[in-house]
Parts: sequence; C-alpha cells; structure tokens
Amino acid sequence: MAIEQNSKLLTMGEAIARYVPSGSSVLMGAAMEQLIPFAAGHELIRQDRRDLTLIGPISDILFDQLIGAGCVARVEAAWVGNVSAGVGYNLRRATEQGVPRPVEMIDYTNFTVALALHAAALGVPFLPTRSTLGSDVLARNPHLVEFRSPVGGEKLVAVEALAPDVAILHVQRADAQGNAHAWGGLGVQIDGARAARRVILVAEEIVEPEVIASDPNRTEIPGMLVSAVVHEPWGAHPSPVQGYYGRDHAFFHEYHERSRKREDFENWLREWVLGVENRAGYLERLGAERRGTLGVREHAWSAAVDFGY
Amino acid sequence: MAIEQNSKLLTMGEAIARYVPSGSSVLMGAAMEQLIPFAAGHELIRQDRRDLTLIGPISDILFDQLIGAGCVARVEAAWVGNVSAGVGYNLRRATEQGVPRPVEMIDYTNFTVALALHAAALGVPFLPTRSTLGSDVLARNPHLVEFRSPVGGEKLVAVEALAPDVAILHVQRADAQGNAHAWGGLGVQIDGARAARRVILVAEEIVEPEVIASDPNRTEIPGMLVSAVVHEPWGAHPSPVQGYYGRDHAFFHEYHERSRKREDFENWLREWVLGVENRAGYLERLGAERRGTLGVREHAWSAAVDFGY
Amino acid sequence: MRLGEPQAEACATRSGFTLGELMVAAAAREILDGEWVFVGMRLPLLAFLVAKRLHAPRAVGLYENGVIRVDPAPEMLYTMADPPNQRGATYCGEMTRVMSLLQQGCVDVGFLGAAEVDRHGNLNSTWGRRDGQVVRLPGSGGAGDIACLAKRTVVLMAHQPHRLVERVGYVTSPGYGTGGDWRSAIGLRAGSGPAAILTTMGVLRFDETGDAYLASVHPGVAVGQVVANTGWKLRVAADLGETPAPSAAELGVIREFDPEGFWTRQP
Amino acid sequence: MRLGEPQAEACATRSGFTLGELMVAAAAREILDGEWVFVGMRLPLLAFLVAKRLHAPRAVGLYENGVIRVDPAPEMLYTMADPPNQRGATYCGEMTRVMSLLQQGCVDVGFLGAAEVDRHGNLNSTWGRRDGQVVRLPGSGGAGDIACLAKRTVVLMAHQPHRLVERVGYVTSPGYGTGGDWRSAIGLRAGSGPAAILTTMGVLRFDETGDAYLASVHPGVAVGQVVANTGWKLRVAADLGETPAPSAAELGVIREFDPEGFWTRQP
Repeated sequence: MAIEQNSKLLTMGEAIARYVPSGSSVLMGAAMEQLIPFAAGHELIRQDRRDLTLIGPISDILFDQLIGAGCVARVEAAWVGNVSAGVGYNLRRATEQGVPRPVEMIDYTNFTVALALHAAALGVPFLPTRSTLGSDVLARNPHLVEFRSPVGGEKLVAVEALAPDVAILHVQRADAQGNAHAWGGLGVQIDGARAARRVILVAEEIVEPEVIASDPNRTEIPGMLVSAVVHEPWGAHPSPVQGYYGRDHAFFHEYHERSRKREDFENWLREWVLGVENRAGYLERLGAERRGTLGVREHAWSAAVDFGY
Repeated sequence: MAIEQNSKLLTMGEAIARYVPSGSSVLMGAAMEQLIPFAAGHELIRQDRRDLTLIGPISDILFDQLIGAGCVARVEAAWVGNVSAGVGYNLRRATEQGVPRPVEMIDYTNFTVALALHAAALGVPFLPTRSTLGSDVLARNPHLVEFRSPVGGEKLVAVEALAPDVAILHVQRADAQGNAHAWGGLGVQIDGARAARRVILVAEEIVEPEVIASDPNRTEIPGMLVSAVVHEPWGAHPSPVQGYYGRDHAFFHEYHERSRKREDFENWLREWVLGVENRAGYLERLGAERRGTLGVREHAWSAAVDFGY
Repeated sequence: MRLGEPQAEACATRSGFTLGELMVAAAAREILDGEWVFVGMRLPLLAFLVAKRLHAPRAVGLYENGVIRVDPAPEMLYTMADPPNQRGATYCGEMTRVMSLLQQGCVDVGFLGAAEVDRHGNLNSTWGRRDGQVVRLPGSGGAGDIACLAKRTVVLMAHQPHRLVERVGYVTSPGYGTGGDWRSAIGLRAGSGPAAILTTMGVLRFDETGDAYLASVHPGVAVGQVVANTGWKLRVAADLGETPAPSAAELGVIREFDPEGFWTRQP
Repeated sequence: MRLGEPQAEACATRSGFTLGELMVAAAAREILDGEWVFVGMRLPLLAFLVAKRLHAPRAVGLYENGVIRVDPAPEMLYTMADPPNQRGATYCGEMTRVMSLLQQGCVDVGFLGAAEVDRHGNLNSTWGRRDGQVVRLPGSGGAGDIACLAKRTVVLMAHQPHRLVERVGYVTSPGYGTGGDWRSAIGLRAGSGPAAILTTMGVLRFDETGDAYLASVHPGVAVGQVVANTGWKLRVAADLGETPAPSAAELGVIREFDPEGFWTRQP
C-alpha cells in the first residue's frame, strides 16, 4: 500500500467529486452527536449524488436531509431521526410512501454497527456478540447471523464485517497529510477510519505536522489511511465540536418543524443547501452573530505529556 | 459494580499482599518493552508467591526472573527471553530441566495474546483471527481452536477469552482513584485493564484528579476498573518510561551474563531483589549516578487540546 | 439513542409538580448507590443527576457515544455528546470501550424508551403501525444492546392503549420475550431483563414469569383508567400503592438542571 | 519480538564490510518504495533505516508494540519501545491497532528470524532440539502473526546445518507448509509467504512450489560450502549470482546509526 507524501488538501467540492461517486456506501456521523460532517453531506446533495448507501450508528439529522434530497437508496444504521427533537420526517416519507424515492432500511443496533466496522478494521469476516439475541433486528438483518460459539458452545450472533467505500470523518485538527487529532466522544470514528476503503478527513484546523507528531497517542487516524483532507471550519454545524463550538440546539428544532411537510423541507433545502454555493455561503447565511453564541466561552486545555527522553 | 471513592493508594507491599495470592494468574509486561512493572514482580518474589500463571505478550526479562525465583507454575505468553540480549536462561532451566521447578508453557503469538485479552474486554467467549493457521502454536494451544466462519465459511481460528485474575500495569501518571494516563506504545495494556478481574496500577507520579480529568481521551484506564494504586517512581527500571527515563540497556546485558548459570542468577536475585527491602532499596543500590544517565535530557511536550465550550 | 420516550406532558398536578418531574424522580429511585448506569437521553439524563446528588453519589454514568462520568455534567444536556458532558469526563473515546463493559455484564441498569411495549416488556422502536398504516420509527440506537446486555432495564413510556400492547409488532429490544425462561433459552444472561415500566399513569413491574402487573398508580390516577389505557388485560398488585410524589429535594435538583422545563415541560 | 536471528558474526571481509552489514544491506533491498513494513528487531531495524534513506523514502514502518512511523527514529534502537521510536511517531497506542492492519492484508513485507528454517520456509522459534535434547526457545512473539498475515516475509538466519533443516520440529511461523498450494488450503491468503531467506552465506529464494533454492552466495563464499551447511539437498539456481556488496551509501547509513556495530559486530 503506497502513501503519498504530497499534500492531500482538497476543497470539499473536489474531494466529493473525486472520491464519492453515485452508488457509494458512505460512513458519516461516526462520532455520534458531535463532529457530524454536515458540510460534506450538503456537498453530496449539491453534486446530486444518487443511490448512496448511508452507514452510521446514528446521524442526527444529516441522514434525514440526504434521504429527503433523494440521494439515498439504502441505510445501514441503528437510528435515524433528530436526537433532541424526535423523528425524521424525510425518513418516514421515504420508507412509508416512497417520497421522494423508496429507501431500503437495514437495521442495526449501535453496538452491532460498531462491531461490523470493528470486524472490517480488524480484518476478519465477522465478530461475535451477545447483543440482538431474541430481537427482530437479528431476525431481519441478513448481516447478523446466529451461530454456536466454537468455544463453549453458547448461542452468539456473528456481525458481518462492513467496509464502507468511503468514510467522511470530521476532526478538530489535522496536518496536510491527514494525520489527525480528534477528542471528546468518538463513537465509531477510529474503527470507521480503518474499516473504510477510503477516508475523507474534514478538519476545523490544518496545523503543522509537528503539532500532530507531538502527541502520537492522539493520532488515532494516521495519514496513511487518508485520501483527502478538507479544511472546513464550522463544517460540523449544527453539531458540536469540542473546543471549537457548541451544539446549535435551535437549528435542530427549526429543522424538525421545517421538515414536517415535504414542501417546507424543500424550502429548507433550497435555503441552506442548494441555494448556497459552498460552506462559506452557508456560514454567511448562518451569520456571525449566531456563530458567536456558539463559540467557546471558557477554554479548558489538556495537561501536556512529555515524549522526551 | 460498586466504586470506592476513597483513595486507593497502597504501598507495593500492601497491594501485592492484598490482591495477588499464590496461584493467581497475573498479566504483566502488557505494554511490551516499556512500562514493565519490575517493582511489582520483585515484590511478588519477596513475598514468596507460588504457582503463579504469568500472562503477557512478551515480558522482557521480568518473567525470566519470576521463573528463576520459583514463583511460576505456568506461562501463557508469546515470547519469554531478553529482548536485546537473547534467550532467558531461567526459562530454559525450568522447561528443560525442571530447575528450580517445572513450568508449563502455553504458547501464543503476540496477536493472539492481544485477541484473547480483547475478547475478555469485549465480554465475548472468543474472537476470530486468521493468524496461527497452519502453525503448531494453533495445534498445541488448547485455547486456540480452528473453526469455520458462520459468515462466508472460511477457515478461522477462535481465540478463547483470557481474563487474568489481576493485571499489574505501570503508567506514567494517575490520580489516587486510579484514573490513569499512559503514553507511547501501549501494547495490550488497555485491553488488559478491561480484561482482568482486578487491576493494580503502578504510577511514576500521583497527580491531582484535575490533571487526569483535563484530558479524558487519554484516560484509557478509568479508575472504576482499578483496585489499588501504587506510587512507585522508577518502578519500571530497567525498562523505559517515555518522558521519565530511558531503557537501561546495560542492565539487560548484565542480567543476561549473570543468569547464564543458576548459581550466578541466585546471587543476582539476592543482590537486586531478596537483599533489598523494597523499591527504595533497589534504587539506592542502582545509585543516583546511573539513574542520572537515564533521565530525560530533552523534554518534548505534547500540544494541548481544548475541552472548553 | 433511545428515543420514543413520552414527551412527558405538561400536566401540572394540584400538588405543584409536573408529570415529567414525577417520572424523573421515579426513574432516579431505580438507581442504587454505586451502580453503573447506562444513562440514555431525555428524562433519564435528569434522573441520573437526581440520583447522584441525593441517594447514589457513587453511581457511574455510561454514554454510548464513548463517555463515562463519575462526576455528572455540570449543565443541562440535550445530547450525550454536548460539550459539557465531554469536558471533565472520566473517559472519552470509543463506543466499543463503553459497550464492551455493558457486554461484560458490568452495567447494572439501563434506561429505555420505545413507541410500543408489551406485557413481557419487549420494546418496539423500529416499525410501528397506526390506523392500519406502517409507521417508520427511528430505530434501536443503543436500546437493543442495553435491553440484551444490562442486568436490568427501566422503560419510560407514555401510557396509551396503542403503545402498551399485548405483543409488539417488531422486537427492537427484547424484554422477557414470551415469558418464563425465554431470556436464558435465547442466550441472554439469566436474571437480566426489565425491572419496571414507568408510564405517565403508573409503575408496572414483572412477576417471576416475566409478565407485567401494575405496581403503583401516580397521584390522582385511577386504577380503572390505567387498565382501560392498557392494550392487554393488566393485572393489578394486591398491595397496589401510589407512586411517591417527588420530594422537595428531588424537585430542587430537577429544576436546578432544567430550569426551563425542556425535558419535564414544567408549566 | 522476532529473535533467534543470527548474532551476525564479526567476520570482517577483505572488502571492508562485515557480514552483518552485508545482511543489513541485502535486507534493505527487500523493501520497495511506498511499502508498509513490519520492521522487527535487530538487523531489520537498521535495514529499514537504510531503505528509507536511500531507495524507499515513502516506506512506512509498523511495530507490534503499537507504533507506526513514517519518519524513522533518529537514533539507534535496542527495542521498538525505546523512547526515540515513540517520540515523533506517526501513531503510538495499541498492538491491536497495528496488528489489525497486518490482518487486513495491508502489510507488504515483514522480517523474521528463527532458530530453524526448513526447505519450505517454515520457522521454528519455540521448541528446538540440540544433541538429542529439547531446547526451549523464546517463542513466537509476533513472528507467527507476520508469517501468517504479511504479503511476504524475509527471514534472516545464521547458516548452519542444524538450523537449515529438512523439516522443522515445530512450526512457529508457517512458510509454505508442505509446499504447493498449502497456504491457501490451510486458510492463508493465496500469494503470501516467504520471499527470501537471507543467511550468513547467501540468499535463498522459493520456486512456485514453495521449495527453497540458492539464488546468490555472499562474496567469498563457495557454493559447495553453502550446500554442505544446509540440512537438505539444496538446489542451486542456474543463474546463481553473488550477493551485491553493500554500497558506500548503504555502509554510510548503517554506520551512522550503529557506530559501535552493536547489531553488525563491526570489527
């Protein structure tokens, strides 16, 4: 496997154009409710990607938006909705009425999504678990198979390895080679980076390689696994990024109201996605004042560790 | 599972007396060639523990010393010897001649030790791997079982979960509750802490809880898993501790020469273990000058991250 | 994510507390001191805070996004990944590191919500049915994992006849299955399973066969009203009591952390 | 750990380099640019440095203690956990994170040593036999994993008749088993296996049936000497060559990092 030592920096438009064709399976929202790559999801919509398979434990409202925009053929996830406000109306319309198009649901639990990615990251065809025994998640998901343990003979579930075509992962900071530092709750992000065939890294900040290399224990996503690095400040809004901005709770509730009816959602989509050229346009629409209310009010720096000798 | 909020600080003597009876299975050397808990191993010898099962990927010379001291009935490991100097003579005498007592060897590879602990940490009876297929490690280790994958049908090896009675883990710093920060290569230390029934943590420094809590992503060993915390500076000598002291290569080579013959080893053991009361006595014998040559000459501090909001 | 919990209604009672507050207090009492708790979202977020402050100071909170907290977050949370829940945490990192403790059997109690529950405590939060139409719900999130792997679970639900049903149409999160020794027969740990269903009308518990019965009614709620709003013939405990009202101390903590009543719809 | 490699002897040659230096240079040439390399201990530690500096600047080094390095350590290493190998690393952390890349099939080449090797490249570093007595060796370390999971392996050995044997007494690290399609039949990836055995006398390679033959002899070594010191009837390549001597550039790097000749026993 060859690594490229030139810079991997691309614009979001270039990265999506180059690495996420229609029909791809895409892992997003890997860190759960923080670090959700909304900017990348919106670019997928603008570039009119079709027949995507979305993979993730939960996605907060990002998957609902992509489903409503008609980009999605299949969802392999544990949960799709609006974490603080309730259901995802686009998910309901797609699955109940086929609007704007039918979407196939392959239901997992959070842990079985995590284990499917962990299996791919470990390079084995499956991992065993006791979770989902007795459930219809197990009964209906073809990638979960009941079997007898070769050790001890007890009933277990085999979770088939899941290797997304591409993982789009938002992080706090990275160098131009894609060596990345992320912190806070990381959900399945680390295994996701190792499970996927390609990684598009989206970073709040691009820093000198020396900053990343000063703390290799935090470099859980090494650049050798990364195909493209996109510098996209505020690219995770309205989800939070620890140390950079908080969660824009109101935005989630506004979306909830404005996605209840199809027509209202189409207006929302035009306003926030189709009607802006890129993330800069989105941020302009969001406004500096609103961003100001979400910024860091009190820093809380980690204590350093010494790699000296 | 209850946690105790009082301090868990004990002396090494107290911790070994309380938590490691004869007959225990003990994980040590989990971080490979650094952070080896030599101080704890020497206390096991002084307290005359018998019939121990030693677990670890490799242990550098610590397992050889415990075997030579007659503490060990069984070794479940991937490698026992002297990393920079060669074989372990006490291992050879014990396995070839039963001197000072016979030791049963259950041979693993590094990765299968890691997976055995990872299985216990994950709470499943086994994990699958492709490693050891076709080897006599697989043929002779009863905890490695060939089977057919329930997904895809290929040949795989089931690595049985391995839960040590106690893991003795050396770290750079911890608070009195056992919330710990360790850095550098960590081998199987994180899974080891989660796989074991009890954890004895040995720390170079005891710090205020706020120092640890300032960086929860580095707290891979949370205090809720820890039974005892021992403050033992230089407790890993002659192995290195990143940011604290380097590897005392000469010590390993001296040991190599002085363990070649049984009688010489007995003298070595009296000099460095039985003839000193505790780690303070060992360090006094080692001398300030020798320690000075191993200390940090150039600090290399990690860049901070911001947990603020 | 464990959504589908009742949007606890803003029905102030004569006693000066809301139904949401009553449910939070009842949930808090399900947490014993020193226990490891899979906290979940919404009302249980507050219940954990109440328990920690009042009667379970040594409880540990586990969050499936990859967070463990011995000291609870200092602020109201909308999601478990809100920055106040990550700063100062005992651990932040991977979901698998937290879920593995659950699978080891270390987690004493987990809180769950759902769109439907049945008499054996099985939960549906995936595919519902309303007025003969299929309804797509958000899905399991971590609920199915907690239902399978925690020592015991506590369910929070709005009490409506179409939500408390004889048999759920889809088992997202297994309770006692079809009752009896179903859980151990299916491969789940013996002794695990739902401990209580806290509804907007009362508290249901389970007998040794895994069948639910009404253990207490909330203040001002009639037994007949509960039975009429349950989709199966609900048995009533011989020693049926009234769910204790939240104490002043409990209300104090709830209102300190949720002054706007976001989760409890305080009037 | 992959010990059991030859303590490369301090036999200075007429040409001004040691046998150890020759072997390091030969090992370095087995690393192609851009490859992911499981580096191992002793001579390969130096070989990786030579390759990175001279012909494989984009190679990546993986170390089973949980370290990955794009930029090699700036100093001589005695073990992979020496502080210079951890400071400034691309990644530090868990063994499993590194071994999982190996198991995924991402690692191009891994270096191995052993006490015994046989004609099919199977290695023994666990239970040996000398003068009719059982000898306990250190064991696999990571060698068995690398032998099973890397795309190809390179073995470094002292060339002695009791170490190059017809069939090893214990297979710690599988090579081509009994030859032919043994590896894929046993469940290992087709196309993987040993690429070369670099001994103190020459370089052995494998034909398509997985049987070793002598591909080159080191400067000053006679073919008959090699055959006589091999425990099976060793075939000799029709186009047998001489192992190229280390270049001045190769010697420069080796001596820069190991000025005392700790690993190469420079006279």
